[in-house]
Amino acid sequence: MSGFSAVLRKDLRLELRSGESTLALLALSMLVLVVLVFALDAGRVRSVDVAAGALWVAMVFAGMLGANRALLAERDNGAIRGLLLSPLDPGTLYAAKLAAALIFMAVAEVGAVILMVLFFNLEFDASIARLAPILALGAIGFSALATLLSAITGRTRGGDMLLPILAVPIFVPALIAGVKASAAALAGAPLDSMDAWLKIMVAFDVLFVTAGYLLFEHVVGEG
Amino acid sequence: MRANFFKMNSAIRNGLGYTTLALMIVALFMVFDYVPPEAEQGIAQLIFYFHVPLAWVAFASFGIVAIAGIFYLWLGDQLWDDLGYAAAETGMVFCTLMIVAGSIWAKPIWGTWWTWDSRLTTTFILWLMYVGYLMLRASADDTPQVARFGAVIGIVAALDVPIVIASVRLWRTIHPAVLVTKQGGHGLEDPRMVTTLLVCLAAFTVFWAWLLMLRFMQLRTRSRMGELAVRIAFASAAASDKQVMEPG
Amino acid sequence: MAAPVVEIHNLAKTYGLAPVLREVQFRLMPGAGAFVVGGNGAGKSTLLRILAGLEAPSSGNAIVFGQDTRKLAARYRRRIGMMAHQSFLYPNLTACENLEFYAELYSIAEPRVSAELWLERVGLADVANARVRTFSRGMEQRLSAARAMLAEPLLLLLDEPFASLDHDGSEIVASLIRVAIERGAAVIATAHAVPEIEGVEFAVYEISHGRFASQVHKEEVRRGGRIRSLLGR
Amino acid sequence: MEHFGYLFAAYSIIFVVIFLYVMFICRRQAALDAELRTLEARMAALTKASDESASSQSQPDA
Repeated sequence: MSGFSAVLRKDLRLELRSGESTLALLALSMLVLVVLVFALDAGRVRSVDVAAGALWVAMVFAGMLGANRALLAERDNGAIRGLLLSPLDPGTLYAAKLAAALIFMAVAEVGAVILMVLFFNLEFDASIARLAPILALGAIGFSALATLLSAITGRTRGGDMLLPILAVPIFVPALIAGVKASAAALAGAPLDSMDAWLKIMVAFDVLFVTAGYLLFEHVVGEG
Repeated sequence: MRANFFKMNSAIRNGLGYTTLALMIVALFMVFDYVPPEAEQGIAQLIFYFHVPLAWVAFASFGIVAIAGIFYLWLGDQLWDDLGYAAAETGMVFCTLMIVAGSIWAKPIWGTWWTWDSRLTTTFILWLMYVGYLMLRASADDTPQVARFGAVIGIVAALDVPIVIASVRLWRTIHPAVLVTKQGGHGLEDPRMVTTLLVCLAAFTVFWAWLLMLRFMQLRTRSRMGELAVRIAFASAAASDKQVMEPG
Repeated sequence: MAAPVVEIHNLAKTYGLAPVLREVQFRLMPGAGAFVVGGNGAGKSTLLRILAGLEAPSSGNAIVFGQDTRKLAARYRRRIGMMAHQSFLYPNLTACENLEFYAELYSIAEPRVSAELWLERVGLADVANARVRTFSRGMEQRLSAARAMLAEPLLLLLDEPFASLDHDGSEIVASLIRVAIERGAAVIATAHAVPEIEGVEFAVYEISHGRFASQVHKEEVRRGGRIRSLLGR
Repeated sequence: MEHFGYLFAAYSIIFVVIFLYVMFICRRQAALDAELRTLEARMAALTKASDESASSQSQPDA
């Protein structure tokens, strides 16, 4: 476990020092929301579905950026080889990188939610609090998937463009569930009324965290 | 051993080719002449007899991509990577055709080229996943790890299929049905329809197996030629050593 | 007779169509040192990366601590220290933070203490809190040496350890190598020229066009003017 | 018979696309054959080179 905390603390320290990726994530999610407000002219109408949709679009794009940065720290000076050579096993490395991506995404999500409430004339009330577990489940699933895929796209030509093309279709089920659950929560429905959606999100998370943990060693090594 | 492996394979491949030809002719005859058109939808419903086999073949191919991926990661033999790549490519051809045929059939019956019907949506998401797989294959073809990357993507995509089906069905039932989605497929009244469907299924399965083998053996050849090129490189390096040691 | 630390049987490696290593036979006992001398692109770095388990050979196999390098378990990786052309260090972390991070990865008891100790050993104590980004190539090389030897490894893979080191730096790294060998570690280093390390007997191998010449006598190498007197005497 | 156009379109597209795919495979086959020829040429050059060096050893030039 010491390996996990070492890598995570190192990533957080690097992030706090440069701070560029969290700011970039926040800026990106804000921009996506602004674009959607103008595109859907949602300023006037109090539409919950539009707000939930916009929130998740912002999350997916911010998450993509966050995941791409997950292995960026290791690209300088071949640091990834330092990790592969060390007794740290790839699964723990994956877990640490996933945790880091999750933290970045959480920050972006909080920012996006606040902006969503402002941009879409909603209230800071209980419904927003109910969003938290849904967004958490979404963030876990997306980070698990994107961290695994960014280890692949990070090392192929034109990979950065490939990450969304690979990640979004696979993420679709969690996206549908997330948007539907968020819309219901914003419309005041209690959490247990949408357990079907939540079950799908939990299944997605469990599946892709384990798949990522097991498959990471195959994509990160040079071999 | 390699020689007859190749001879045996091309015998199988040609055998598949001829069976495909025969079965396909029978299938076409049955669809256009033997089977009674479905009462309500008229002859447009006949597209169904190719639509369902295309779907079955596409799903089967993507299953093979995942299985081949697992074997490649486990055994590391290039054979599995070639199989996975060939299955993904052929699977994509049939998956694309299935969507196209589906939407051509939807136009006369449901009045629109595309509806977010649960089956069509699921297939479309699957189609997007494997577009990603093939784009990765194309852009990473020179990196040595492309086989491992392909295997992982193949496995991850296959793992996602059940969740896609579940979420789309849930989403689809809640989504207000734009049109009456009477899918012609279930409840075939006339036994002749069932036999026609079975023949079409057989014809397409053999057709797919033939195409898969065609492409698979081509990729096998490409891989073996790669190995040969490496051996030649070694031989020429050894030859140049001899020149260095005692110039001829 | 102790088991050899490294055994290589007929190893070959190609990148695409270029054969980088061919018919490599090699054995290294604990407490022994070997220098692999050869021009650029002769395959020296590839050999070290294979021994470190970072790359798989195309054919043949490399055995380290009795394990095939394709599947090195964590407890064997712990005994390997490597210096490569790249330093494996994080530019935005300070020298001390870098060493502390690697100390934790190798689960060393007192990471901070051992980091500071090693910084002194490589003469970087005064820049402990400077970011590696601000380091000169030589300083980074010294820190990389500290990182490689931090966990007292039993096998040291050093790819041109003396590159871009000034006189003091070379002397420090040379003494660290001597200490490691006295501690019973095996050392394989690559270089363009064989440095003279006092009190340590090195076997010297030449590698050309990917082929490993069998052991080369030091005198031969010396005659070839390839002995770079390290210590300036 | 009003839907015949759709039926015809669906079936013809299926066969046309599969036909194009088979053509694609044949084109790739041609590329493979070309590569095979270059490999054979290099192999031939190699064996010739080693024959020469072998023959020169057996009877040194007069």
